[in-house]
Amino acid sequence: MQEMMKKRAKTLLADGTVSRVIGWRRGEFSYDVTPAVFETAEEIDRDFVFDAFCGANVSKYLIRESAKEDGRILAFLKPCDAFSFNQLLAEHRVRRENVYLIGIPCAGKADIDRIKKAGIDGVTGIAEDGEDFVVSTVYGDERVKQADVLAERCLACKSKRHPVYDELLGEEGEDLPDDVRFAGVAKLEAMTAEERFDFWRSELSKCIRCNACRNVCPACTCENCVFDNPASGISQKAAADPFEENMYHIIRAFHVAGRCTDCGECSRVCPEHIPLHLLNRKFIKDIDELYGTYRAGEDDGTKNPLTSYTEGDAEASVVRERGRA
Amino acid sequence: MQVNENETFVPTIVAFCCNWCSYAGADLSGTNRLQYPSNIKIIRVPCSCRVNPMFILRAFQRGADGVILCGCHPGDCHYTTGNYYARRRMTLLFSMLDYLGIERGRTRVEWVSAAEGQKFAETMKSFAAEIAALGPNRRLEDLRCRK
Amino acid sequence: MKFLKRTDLDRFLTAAAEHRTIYVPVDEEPNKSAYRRYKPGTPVSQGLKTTRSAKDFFFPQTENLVGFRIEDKKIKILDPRTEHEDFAVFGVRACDARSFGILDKVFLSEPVDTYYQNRRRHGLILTMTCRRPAETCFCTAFGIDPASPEGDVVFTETADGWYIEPKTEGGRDFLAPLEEFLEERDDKGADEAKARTRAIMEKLPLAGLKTDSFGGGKTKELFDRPEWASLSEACIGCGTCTFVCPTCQCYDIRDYDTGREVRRFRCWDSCMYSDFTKMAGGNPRLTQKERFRQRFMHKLVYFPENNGGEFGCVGCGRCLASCPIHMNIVKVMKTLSEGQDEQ
Amino acid sequence: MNSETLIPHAVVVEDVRIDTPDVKTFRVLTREGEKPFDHLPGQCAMISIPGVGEGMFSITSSPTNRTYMEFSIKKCGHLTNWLHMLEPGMEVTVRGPYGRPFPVEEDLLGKDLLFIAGGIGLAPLRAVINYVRDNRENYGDVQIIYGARSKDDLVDYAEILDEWQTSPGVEVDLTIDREQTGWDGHVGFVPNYVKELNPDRGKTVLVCGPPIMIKFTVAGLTELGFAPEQIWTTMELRMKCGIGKCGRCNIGAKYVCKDGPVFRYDELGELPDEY
Repeated sequence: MQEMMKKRAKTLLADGTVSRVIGWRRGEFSYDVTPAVFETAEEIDRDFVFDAFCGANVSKYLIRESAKEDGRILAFLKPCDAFSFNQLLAEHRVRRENVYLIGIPCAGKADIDRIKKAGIDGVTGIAEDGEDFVVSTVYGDERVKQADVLAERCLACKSKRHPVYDELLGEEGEDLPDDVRFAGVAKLEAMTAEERFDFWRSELSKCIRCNACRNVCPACTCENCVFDNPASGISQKAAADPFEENMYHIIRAFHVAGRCTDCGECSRVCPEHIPLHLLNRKFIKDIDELYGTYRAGEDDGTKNPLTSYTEGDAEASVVRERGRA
Repeated sequence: MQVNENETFVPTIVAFCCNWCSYAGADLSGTNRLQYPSNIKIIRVPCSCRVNPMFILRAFQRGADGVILCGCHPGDCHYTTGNYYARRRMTLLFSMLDYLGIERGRTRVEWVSAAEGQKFAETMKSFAAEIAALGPNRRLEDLRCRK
Repeated sequence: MKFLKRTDLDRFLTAAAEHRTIYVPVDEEPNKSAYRRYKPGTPVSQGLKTTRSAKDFFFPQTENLVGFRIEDKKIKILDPRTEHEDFAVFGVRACDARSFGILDKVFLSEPVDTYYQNRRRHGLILTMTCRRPAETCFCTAFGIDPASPEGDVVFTETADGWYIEPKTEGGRDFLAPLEEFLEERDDKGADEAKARTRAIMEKLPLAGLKTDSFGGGKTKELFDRPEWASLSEACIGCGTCTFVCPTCQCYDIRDYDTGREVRRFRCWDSCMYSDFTKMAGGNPRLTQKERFRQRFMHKLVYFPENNGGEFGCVGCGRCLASCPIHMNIVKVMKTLSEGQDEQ
Repeated sequence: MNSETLIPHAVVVEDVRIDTPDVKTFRVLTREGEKPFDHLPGQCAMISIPGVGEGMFSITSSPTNRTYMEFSIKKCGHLTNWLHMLEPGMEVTVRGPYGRPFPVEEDLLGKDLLFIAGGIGLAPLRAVINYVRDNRENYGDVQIIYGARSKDDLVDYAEILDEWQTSPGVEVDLTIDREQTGWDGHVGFVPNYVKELNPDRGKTVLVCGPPIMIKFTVAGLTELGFAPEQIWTTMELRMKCGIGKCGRCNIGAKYVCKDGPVFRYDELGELPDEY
């Protein structure tokens, strides 16, 4: 796939269809790839990489890149990224005419933290070998099943289909059932309030308020974030009190409710490994159950659930009446 | 939260009331000399949909033990549709608070028209009793503000 | 040399905890640990590094500086400081141990930061050699020897325990009541363990990282380098690198009104944030490029310039592991050094 | 000041003077009625209103004034809006003094001095001007070129007319940006006015004002033949601690709060252009 992508990128650069390419630049130990803009075929030959570690969602960068008066930019989008892009498009945050989209298939991305969790450290390189990864380390080679170290978001993948693209490389995939995706939320819902409270307290108390989850989120695109407003009385960079941890995470998730495409970037970037997707997915699940299935980033004419209503909507008391402990 | 002389718990309750219906309803219950608990702090807002989720959280931060949002009955909004949006927002927010393990009874939405002074007083009485039974807000409080 | 058997660690720490509070790294999940207060039986992490650095012990993320209460229209000033309890941090690696020296240069230079000093005076550092350095480690680039860390007491780890060497008066006092848990062994095992660590360091992917393009007085050469634009293009402007960094020490001062009093607290800040230098009249660092450059120029040029050539990085590799987009000081150093060679 | 430098002291606002539509001068004293602390001209102090915030302001009264301390503050942001609501008798907190002062007892001794100020930029220079006037025998001729947007925006206008212009050996040249009824003085921007006045090349220059005015004025002075070593200026960047630790006010390796705010222009030339 990487070679196909490089070839196509160079062709589109050469024929002037695009002036730049956004992709991933190789790093020091194979897993530390960085999103990057390439302008020449030489750069692409030297540094362009696409492998199981290219998980970063590049759609948010397209806000900045598509605003430039510098021709079109080629972006390779995984299905996740395409949903995010489409949502940004619906919100008029990207200029479609300045972007050339190639949809690329995705079999799931590896999570280096899970590889390390499996007890593998001192990683110097990772190669794909059939169903496995062969991880070379300073302490010798290790072999691990790819499926065992996929990112959580990939194990709970919602769709292998691209809702938007100019061309596709490889086969188009299909939507996947939602039950896996909502299993984590359902498990929490089945707990008692005390258990849920303890669970979230232990998770959210790890938060260091680095704001990575907010800054990486392709739905968080406000020019000025409410948490950066000194007059709001919220310290945007200090978890000064447990209340602020709750407040930050509730409001962060709420502000993207109905717009979150569940790309999972928030959980991927969290240095403390807080399962932030469980907050976003709770909103998605509630919206689906209360207001009908809605998929942000889909072009199916459904209205954003938080900017629409029906007269027969459930009353807020539905939360009490749902009959859980 | 307050504790009175007998050390019984007197909750602090914040009621966001829309200007056109519920605030007038509260007024009416006052002019009709209907009793409702004095520990309810009413905050007048132009419309129930003015209340953003942060208002609810900030009320808890600042010492509320329960927060209730009152607005016009669905279909009667002064701005036609504001309360429909508010209903969705609050439903999702309350569900999230529940999901985080915060007691469900601490939040409520009630529709109170300008003519429903009686309903206002009764709603407040029942909400205050429910919060009193729940005890002080400990799961969504800001320790720095604890009295 | 004194030796503590692995099987005796719990008894050793339990006894030590009677004299002062002990903090140990504890696994939150495999390969992810955090410092926790030691209680008898607390399982000590075998991992290399905690996710957050150990700077929290001396420079916590938030800290009350002063309080104000308005009484009869007069401002009453409340000093919240209390004498800090005695404590010791166990299992600090060589990189973090060095970071305290770097923080000292900032906080203990005149005018002394008494909040930091108070904690520093009451804290002992029990350091441990690294048996399994990670691929992200590059402390040797900054002259740090992970087989011979600084600290009050050095624990040289072997398969069955630790050789223990007090390095300071405080370290000797700490060990005095704990002698009964230690046995005498010859130094051979310690020397072997150290040699093994050093040999691993040489094999690490970042071994040989060069610092000679950096240091005091290099502002002119490095500040206007065109590479800053491409290095910073993917930076999302979060504070992850800064908050996990053991040497980042920038802070913000804010007021919080609790309803009864105003608490003025300081909290970690990040030069990566867009409002870090924002004033009513404008912002000298308008784009992420300037903010990004500031972070690395500070560690690699400005800090050494003001502190006798010492770099403001200890090579712990935390930022390499946690950056959402995997841009980090190593890539910055390599890119700028390469560019230098070409010039 | 003691080493507990982040803990401020409460002071009483004794007097509030309205200088211009957006500048007020606040006179502060300790509760005992004394000057809060001693300082040198050009140094700053942190003023705060608890619950609102803290900010660095230059001390505009002269060190030779032993009875009170003054700050001239322009309303331009969150904290300054609040400060402008202060009334006599209210309290604020201060801590300081911070920073490197103008070298009044070193480099400036015996020199002819040229002060160039724009708008609120007069604030830090006022301390030096009055210091020099009070130690007149130690300095040569004094020339003050001061400009503002309009006549109403000239800070300390009364003091300029009544005291500075009548001082022996002090020349004051005022200018405003645009024509205004009731103004028969010079009209034009400060940098141009400086060139028109063509001051003597031997003077030592102290310049302060908005960054853009400083840049153009210094360019003009260089054109006239002034060397960067003759020019002193003050910088302003966001500050939180005031003691070189919070890490945000640096220009290159220099911290404005600690190594500045006063810089000689050739020193600034050594620093990266990030201010």
